[in-house]
Amino acid sequence: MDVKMEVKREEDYILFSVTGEIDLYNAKQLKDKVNTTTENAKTQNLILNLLEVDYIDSTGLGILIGIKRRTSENNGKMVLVLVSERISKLFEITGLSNIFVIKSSIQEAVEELQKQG
Amino acid sequence: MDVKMEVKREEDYILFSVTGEIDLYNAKQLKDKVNTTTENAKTQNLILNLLEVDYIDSTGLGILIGIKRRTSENNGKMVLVLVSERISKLFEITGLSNIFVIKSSIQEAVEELQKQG
Amino acid sequence: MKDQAKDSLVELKIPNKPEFLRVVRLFISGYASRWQLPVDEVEDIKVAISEVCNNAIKGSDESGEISQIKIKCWQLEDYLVFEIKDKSSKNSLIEGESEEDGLGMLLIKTLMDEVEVISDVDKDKKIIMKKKIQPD
Amino acid sequence: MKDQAKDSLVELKIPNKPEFLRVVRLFISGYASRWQLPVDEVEDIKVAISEVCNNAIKGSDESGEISQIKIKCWQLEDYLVFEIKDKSSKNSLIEGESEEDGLGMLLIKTLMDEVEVISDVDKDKKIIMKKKIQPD
Ligand SMILES: Nc1ncnc2c1ncn2[C@@H]1O[C@H](COP(=O)(O)OP(=O)(O)O)[C@@H](O)[C@H]1O
Ligand SMILES: Nc1ncnc2c1ncn2[C@@H]1O[C@H](COP(=O)(O)OP(=O)(O)O)[C@@H](O)[C@H]1O
Repeated sequence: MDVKMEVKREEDYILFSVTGEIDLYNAKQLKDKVNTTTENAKTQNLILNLLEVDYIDSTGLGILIGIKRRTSENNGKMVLVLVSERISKLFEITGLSNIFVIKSSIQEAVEELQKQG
Repeated sequence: MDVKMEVKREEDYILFSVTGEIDLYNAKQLKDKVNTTTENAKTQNLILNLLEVDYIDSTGLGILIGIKRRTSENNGKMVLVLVSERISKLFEITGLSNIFVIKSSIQEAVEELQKQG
Repeated sequence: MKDQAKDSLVELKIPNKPEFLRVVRLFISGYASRWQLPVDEVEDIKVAISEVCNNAIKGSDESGEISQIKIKCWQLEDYLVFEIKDKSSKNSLIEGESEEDGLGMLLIKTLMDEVEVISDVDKDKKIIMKKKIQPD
Repeated sequence: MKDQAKDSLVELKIPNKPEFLRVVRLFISGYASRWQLPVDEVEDIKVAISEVCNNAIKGSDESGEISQIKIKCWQLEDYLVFEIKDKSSKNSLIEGESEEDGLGMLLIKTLMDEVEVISDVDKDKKIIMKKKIQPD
């Protein structure tokens, strides 16, 4: 699949960094990877670093919604890291920019999680 | 056209730097630009910097041959600057690597011209 | 077909399988670049067409039988026109049930200047979308 | 057509004009990436197919009439097969007179594992090229 995801487990959050294109072909694999990783993890706080994502379709947006829903059910917090105007435009069009907490750097995302502590 | 060419006139050579893809669609425009630039120029020594060329087809190779021929007729020297394995492979397959003087940096190309001086 | 359309008509046929979505995306970048469109507009077209293909692929899964998605692109005065045909999808190329489908439709309608769905039950499902470009 | 070929069959039709060569190149990148081919092999295929298209376009110029170049790609066991058809070109899709044409042919034959020209005077000119890939 033309997408890569790296996982970094920290004390109070798990960082998923995605690179490439998220589409109907590989969205489900990403979702499964996130779910299995967070399953019985100490922390349910997630940071999804989308800085290197250059394409996302409705299935990709759909899995982000699913992951957010699951995180909330597990009393975790989720922050997206995103700067690309291209991708932000898709969040705005679909209204998802109001649903997700979006920061422009991993550092800011970490601070956001600590704030909500 | 999806190719760009910058020209730099120096005392004893003219430097053409090409960026992008050279194909049947834009090869002729490139050739015309080189010919008009060198027409009544003081020096007929040329450096063709192909470092940023990521695709070239037979028409592109053809114009390089034409430019070389014309330069020799005008008692000028021509040096190509090329490092991409991809493009070099095409020169090797077509045997053109033996016809052209090819260097891996502009600096080396300049020294080559001074050597032949 | 008018001449202008004829000498800009390009057609792509892919199996209705997700691994060919990338071919569609790269194909669209190549096609749209023919008209020196700003990158953002090329991306709009890419997303809209991919979403229609998504629907065609998702709609066809059950039948399991491989059918083709046909994409035609041409220029008509100030517009690039994209026609997408698919046989197998039960639902129309644009309606859908799931939340995702809703997102897809929203993207299609927002990113394209005109969207027209022509789907009759038995024959092909067809959607025609237009994107305004400066005259070439 | 065998199943394996059917669910890998992709077709691209472009007008025989040079500004569409870029669409072909991007299309090929997208298609070949489906099989996780190393970049160098994708580039080989791109060059070979573009050279055949060059010949089709150059061969057709005189007539001035727009015709289509049809490119079909599919998988057959360990090979990707590429079939290129063009109506208008006088000379065959692979022979050519000029020095450039010579370079083109040399590239096609070197970069592809198998090259077969099937051109009968009146009907389409057709060339079939194969590139070996590890079984998927
Ligand atoms: N084969 C092609 N036919 C027509 N236009 C093309 C082709 N390839 C690229 N272009 C478009 O030409 C435009 C100009 O390309 P660019 O590399 O920016 O050079 P320039 O802007 O100097 O023409 C780009 O927007 C590109 O999309
Ligand atoms: N839609 C697709 N279907 C199948 N393979 C694809 C698709 N898109 C990309 N690929 C190929 O998958 C290969 C792997 O992509 P890559 O980004 O390297 O991730 P990974 O190597 O981890 O699978 C790449 O060579 C790419 O060409």
